[in-house]
Amino acid sequence: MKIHEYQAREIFTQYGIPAPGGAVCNTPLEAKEIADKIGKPVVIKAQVQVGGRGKAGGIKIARTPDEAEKLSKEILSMEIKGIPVEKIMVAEYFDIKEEHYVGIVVDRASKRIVIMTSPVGGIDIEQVVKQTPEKIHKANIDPLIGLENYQIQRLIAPLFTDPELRKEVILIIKKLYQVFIEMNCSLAEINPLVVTSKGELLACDAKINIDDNSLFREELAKLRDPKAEDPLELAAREAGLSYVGLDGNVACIVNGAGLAMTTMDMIKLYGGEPANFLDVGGSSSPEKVITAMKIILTNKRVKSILFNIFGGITRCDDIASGIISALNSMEVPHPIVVRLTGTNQEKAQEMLKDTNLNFAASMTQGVKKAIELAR
Amino acid sequence: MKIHEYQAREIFTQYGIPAPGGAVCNTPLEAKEIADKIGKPVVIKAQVQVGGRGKAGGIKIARTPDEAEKLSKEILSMEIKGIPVEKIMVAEYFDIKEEHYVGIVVDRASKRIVIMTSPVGGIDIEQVVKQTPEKIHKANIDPLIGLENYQIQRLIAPLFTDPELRKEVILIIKKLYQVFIEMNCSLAEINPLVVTSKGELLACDAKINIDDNSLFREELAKLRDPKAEDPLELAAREAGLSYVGLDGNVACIVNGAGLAMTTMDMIKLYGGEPANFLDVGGSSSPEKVITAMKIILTNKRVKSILFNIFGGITRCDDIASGIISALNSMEVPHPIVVRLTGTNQEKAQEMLKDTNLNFAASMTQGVKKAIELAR
Amino acid sequence: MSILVDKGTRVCVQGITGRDGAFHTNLMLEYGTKVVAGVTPGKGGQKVHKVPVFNTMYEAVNKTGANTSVIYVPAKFATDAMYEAIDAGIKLIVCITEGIPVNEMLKIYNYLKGTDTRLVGPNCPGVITPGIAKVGIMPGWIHKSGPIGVVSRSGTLTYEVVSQLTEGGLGQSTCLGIGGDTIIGMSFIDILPLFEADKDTEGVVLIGEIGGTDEELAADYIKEHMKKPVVAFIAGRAAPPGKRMGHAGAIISGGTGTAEAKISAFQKADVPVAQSPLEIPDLVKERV
Amino acid sequence: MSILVDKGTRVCVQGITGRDGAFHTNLMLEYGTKVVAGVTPGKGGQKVHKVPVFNTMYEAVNKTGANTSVIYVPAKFATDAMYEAIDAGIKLIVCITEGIPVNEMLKIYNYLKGTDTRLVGPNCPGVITPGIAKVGIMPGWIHKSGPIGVVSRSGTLTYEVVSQLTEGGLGQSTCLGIGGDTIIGMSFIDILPLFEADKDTEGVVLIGEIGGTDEELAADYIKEHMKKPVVAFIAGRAAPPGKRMGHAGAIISGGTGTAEAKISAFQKADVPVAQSPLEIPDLVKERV
Repeated sequence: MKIHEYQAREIFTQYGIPAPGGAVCNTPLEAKEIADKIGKPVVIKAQVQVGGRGKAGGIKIARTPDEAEKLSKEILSMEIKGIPVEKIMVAEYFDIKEEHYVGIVVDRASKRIVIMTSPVGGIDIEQVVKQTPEKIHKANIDPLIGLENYQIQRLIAPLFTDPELRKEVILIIKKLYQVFIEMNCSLAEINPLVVTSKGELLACDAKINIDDNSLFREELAKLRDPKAEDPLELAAREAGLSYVGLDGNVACIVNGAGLAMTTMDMIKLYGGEPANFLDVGGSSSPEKVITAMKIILTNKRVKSILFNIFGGITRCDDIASGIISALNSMEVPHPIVVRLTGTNQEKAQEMLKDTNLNFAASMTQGVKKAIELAR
Repeated sequence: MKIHEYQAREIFTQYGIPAPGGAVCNTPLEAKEIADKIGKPVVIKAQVQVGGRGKAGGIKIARTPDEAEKLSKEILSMEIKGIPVEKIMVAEYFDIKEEHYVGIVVDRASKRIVIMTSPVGGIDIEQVVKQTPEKIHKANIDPLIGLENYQIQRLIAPLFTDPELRKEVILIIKKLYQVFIEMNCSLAEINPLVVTSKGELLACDAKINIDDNSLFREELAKLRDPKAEDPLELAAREAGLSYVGLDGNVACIVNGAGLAMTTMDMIKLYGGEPANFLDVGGSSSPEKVITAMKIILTNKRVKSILFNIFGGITRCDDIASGIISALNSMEVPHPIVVRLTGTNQEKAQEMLKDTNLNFAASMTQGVKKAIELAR
Repeated sequence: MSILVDKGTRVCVQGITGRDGAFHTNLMLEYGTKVVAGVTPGKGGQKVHKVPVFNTMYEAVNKTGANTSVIYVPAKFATDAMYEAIDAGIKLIVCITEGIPVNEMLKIYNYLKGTDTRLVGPNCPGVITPGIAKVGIMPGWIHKSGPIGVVSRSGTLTYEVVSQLTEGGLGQSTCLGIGGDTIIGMSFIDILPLFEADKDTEGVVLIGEIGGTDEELAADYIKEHMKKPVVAFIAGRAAPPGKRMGHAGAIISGGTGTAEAKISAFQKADVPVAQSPLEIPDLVKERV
Repeated sequence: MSILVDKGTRVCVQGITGRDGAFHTNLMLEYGTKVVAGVTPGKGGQKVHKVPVFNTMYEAVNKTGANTSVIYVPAKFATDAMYEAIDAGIKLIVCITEGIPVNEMLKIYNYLKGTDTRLVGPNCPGVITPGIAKVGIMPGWIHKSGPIGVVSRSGTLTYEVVSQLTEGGLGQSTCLGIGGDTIIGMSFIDILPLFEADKDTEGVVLIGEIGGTDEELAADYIKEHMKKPVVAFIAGRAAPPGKRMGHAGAIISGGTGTAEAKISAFQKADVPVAQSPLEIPDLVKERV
C-alpha cells in the first residue's frame, strides 16, 4: 500500500528524522497562511500517489505567500496521471548543496532487507540503478540480526566526508530502518536527503510503502487514503477480493491469482479482450461471489461474464450458491458462462442445473464461449 | 549485578506488570505513613540483596499502621547475613489463593534464553528443581527470534486453567521478557506470581540481576547500591580490578582470573591460606597495581603479598612500575614476593633490580616463599 | 520414489479444528494420507475425523511420530505455528495460510537456514505424490501417478495444468505449489534438484508467473545442471505493470518481473514455454 | 598439521590502530604470523608495522585474502566487528576483547550456526600453532612445536601450563584459550574432536575452571569419543560459591559449576586431574 508524502513525512518526524518545516492543506488560502507562517520561500507539492509529479507540474516554488496562494490554486485544480490533486504540501524551501538518496526495500532475490544509498539523489533511483550502477551502494541486512554499524559506515563512506554530517546521517539511517521495521514497510525512502547551503541535513521527500499483509494492524490500515484508489479496486479489497480493471469487454471471475491471470491471457490469446483481473480468493463464500458480480456490473464496457473455477480450498457449491443469490438479487444484463471443476463440483452442478447459464467443460471452452458472447 | 527488590518492582511497574500497592522507605515513621495510606494490612520486607530474608525474620505482616511502625523499627535494626537493613518495602497484603513461579535466565548450556514456570511459587526455585523437577516447565528461546506465543502457551498450560487469567499471564510473561531483553538481565524473576483470593494476578516479589558486561549503560549502572556491596570489592571494581576477600593471610596480586584462582589453590595446596582473589585484568596499568596494593593493605589479616604475573597482554614493565610507585607512595609493612614472567619481563627485572623484594622464578617457588613469610 | 512426500510421510495438521483444517483433514484422509495428529492450542484431547488433537506440536510429534506439518491457521498465528513445528523437529512444513506479513516471512526464511526443516509455502496449495499421499488442499482426483514432476507458484492454475496432464495420459511423480507470496520457503531452484535426483521423475513442468526473478534463476539452473526435460508456462502475459495480480508476489515493478523476460530466459535455456495450459501435455510428450 | 591455525592462516587485525592492536600486531609479525591486513573504520590507507589498514573487512579480505581475523576493538564495538568479519567471509575469528554483553554474545553464537565461520573467544588469549603462527596475545617464546594440544578457558594460566610443558620437553601442536566469558564461541567439545582428528596431536591438556558445565560435557565427550589421552586441570578449588572469580563465567551458582563436580566427572572418564600446573607434564608423559 502506498501512502502520501505528507503521511510518510509525519512518520519520519515522529521518529526524529529532520524535515523542512511545513504542513499539508487542501485550499489555496490555507497554503497562503502556511507560507506566511514560514516567512520564507516555500515549495508546494501535489499529494498524489504516482511518480513523476514534478515533471507534470505538481511541484512549484513560491517566493511570497501570495504567490503560494496562486500556485496552490493551480496545483489543486490539476489531475496528475488521471488522479485529481486533493491535498498539497507547503514546506520551507532551501538552497541545496547536495542531494543524496537513502532507501530501504525488501529484496526478493536475497530474501533479506536491502539498504541503498547514492550520492545521486532527487531523481528516480531506478534510473540511477540502470545508468550509473556504480553510484549505488548496497548493504544486505539479515532480518534476524538487524542493521549493524559497519554496514552503515560502508554505505555512507562514499557520500559524506564531514565527520559531523556522518554522525547525523548514521542516526538518520538508523531511524529510517526503525521506521521500516516498526511500520512493516516494503519500502522506506528519503529522496532526496539534502545538505542545504548552510550544511543542514533534511529529508526533503518521504516515501513509504506498507506491506499489504500487515494491514491487519489498525494504525497502518488507517493510513490508507480511499480517494487515492480506484473505487472498484477498493470495494473489491474490502470484500476480500482482488480486482484490477482493464480495458476489454470479457469479464472474468476466477478463483486463484494464477488461474485468473491465465484466464486473462487466454482471453487475449483467443482474440478477446479481458475486462478485468478478479480473484475471489481461497476460502470463498457466496457473499464474495455477489460482491464480485456487483463490481463487474459497474464496468459499463463488460459484454459477457466468465466464471472459471477450479476448486481446491474453494468449494464449487459456495460459488454456485453465490451465483444463484446474485441472479436472484440483481439484474444481470450480460450472458454468463460457467466453468466449475474441483471440490464439491457435483453438488454445484446439481444446484445450478435449473438456471439458464452457459456451461463449459474446460477453461478453453469457457473462454471461447465468453468471447463469442461478447461480440 | 544484583539490584534491590524495590528497584526491580519499579522496573516491572514501568513495564506494566501488576504489583501490590506500596512504597520503599528507610524510617519506621515513613513506614507508618505508607501503611496508613494503604489503609489495609501490609507486608514489610527488608531490602537486602541476599536470599533467605524471610527465614531470617526480614519479612513481617502488620495489621495496623502502628504495628507497621513497630515492626519496621525491628527490621531496620536487623542485619541479615551480615548485611545491615537500610531500606524496607511496605506493600499491601493480600490473601493468597495460588503462588506460581515465572523466571527468565541465560542458559549457559544451551546458549539460549530459558523461561521457567512452576505452579510451586514463593519458595527457592532451586529447591523445586532438585526435589520436584516435574513441576518445572521450561522453554528455550532463540535470541534471534525472541519469545513466541506457542512457548508461552506451553509454559502456562500446567499452571492456569481460567482463560481470563491465562490472557493476563501471557501479557505478564511477554512484559517480563521485554524487561529481560531491554534491561540486559541475566535473571528476571517473579516469585511468587500470586493469584489473590479475589482472583487478581500480582507480582508479589521482583528479582532482577543485570549482566555485569552491560553496566556501560548508565541507566543500568545507576541501579547499583554501593552500600549493598563489600567496600573493598567496590573499590577494586571501580579501578578495573576483580577482588574477592577471603579469610587467609597470604595476599596475592595476579594477572588473569584463571591464574589468580590457581594461585589461591596453590596457596591452599602448600598449606597456606589465601587472603584474597585479585585479578589486575588484561590491559594492566601502573595505577591498577597501586590500587591493588591499597586494597590489600586494608585487610588487616594479611601477612605477606605475592605478585604472580605471567605477561601476555599485561606487560611486566607496567606491573614493575606500579610496584615501584606503590613502594614510593605508601608504607608496605608486609614482605613482598614477586614472580614476573612474559611480555617485557627483562625490562621489568631491570626496573626492579635495586629494590629489596623477594624474587621467585616460578609460581610454586613464589607461593611457597609467600606462605613461609606469612608465618 | 517422489520428492518431499512419500510413504513415510506422517502428517500433523496445525489448525485442525478450524473450518478449512477439519474439511481438508477429511479429504487428505480419504486420499490415503497418514494424518496422524492435529494441533489446536486449548483443544487437546478432542478428535477430528478420528485424528487425535493435541495442544502442542511437541506432544503431537512425540506421541504420533509426525514428520510433516500442514498449516491452516490464520495469518496472525501462522509464523508462531511454523516456529513451533521447527522446534518440534518437523522435517517438512507445508503452509497453506495466505496473508502472512513479509517481515515475519523474512525472519522465518533466514531462520530455517540453520535448521533441518524445509518449508513449502506459505500461500500455497501443498504437495501431492499421487496415489501415496496429499498434504494440502488440491483436489486429489485430478492427479494420477506417473513420471512428471510439477512445480508451480500458483494453486488453481496448477490444478488446471495437472488435469490437462492426466487427461493427456501423463501421470505425476509429485506436484507442488511453492506459493504466491513475495517471500516463500522453497523456490524453484530448491525443488528442481530434487526432481533431477528423483528416479521416478522423467520430466518437469514448471509453472511460473509475473513478479520477481525466480523463473530467471530457474532457467539458469536448468541450463547448467539439469538433464531431465523441463516445460514451462508463465501466467500474466496480459497483466499491466505496477498492479498486484492477487498474489503478493505477482507484480511487475521497476521493469522487472515481466512475462517477456521470464519467457525469454527459458527460451535461452532451451526450455519450451507453452502459450496455454492446453499445450503443455504435447510439449511434455515431445521431450520425455 | 595443527588445528585452526596453520601455514595458510592469513590474519586481519580488527582494531589494528589501537594501543593493544598495534602492539600485538608487532609481536605476531615477529613470531612469523602472516598478518596481511588491519581494519579500523576511518583509518584506511595508513600502515601499522607495514601492515596496510583498511576501512572495512570487505576491502581487507578482497585485497589481501585474509581468512582469519583477530579482534582487539573495545567491547562496545566488538560484536559489530564480528558480524562484519562473518559477512566478509572470514573462516576463523579470534576475539580477544573482554566485557561484551551476554545478550549480544547469545545472538552471535546462534547466528554463527548458520555460517561457515568459527569463533574462538571472546575474552581469550587466542590461538597459537608453535613455530607457524600465533593469532592473539600469548607470549610466543614459551611455546615449542610438539605433539601436545592445549585448550583452556583461561589466559595467563595457559601460559603457565605451556611453559611447564615446554620446560618438561613437551612441545605443542596448537594451544588455544577459548575464553572466560559465560557465552563463548567454540567450547571444549568443539575443540576436542579437532585435536582427536589432528595427526600431529598425540595428547591433550585441558584447562578448565569453576562455573558452567563445559568440563562435564567435555568429560562425557572424551569418554565416548576420544582415543588420545587427555590430562585435565581445574582452577578454582579454593573459590567460595556465589562470587565471580574475575571471569564472567567463573562462578559457582546454585550448586553447579564446582571444582569438585568437574574433577569427579573427569575421574569417571579416566582423565587424570592435576593438582597443580607443576604436575601436568609428568601426567602427560605417563600417558603419551
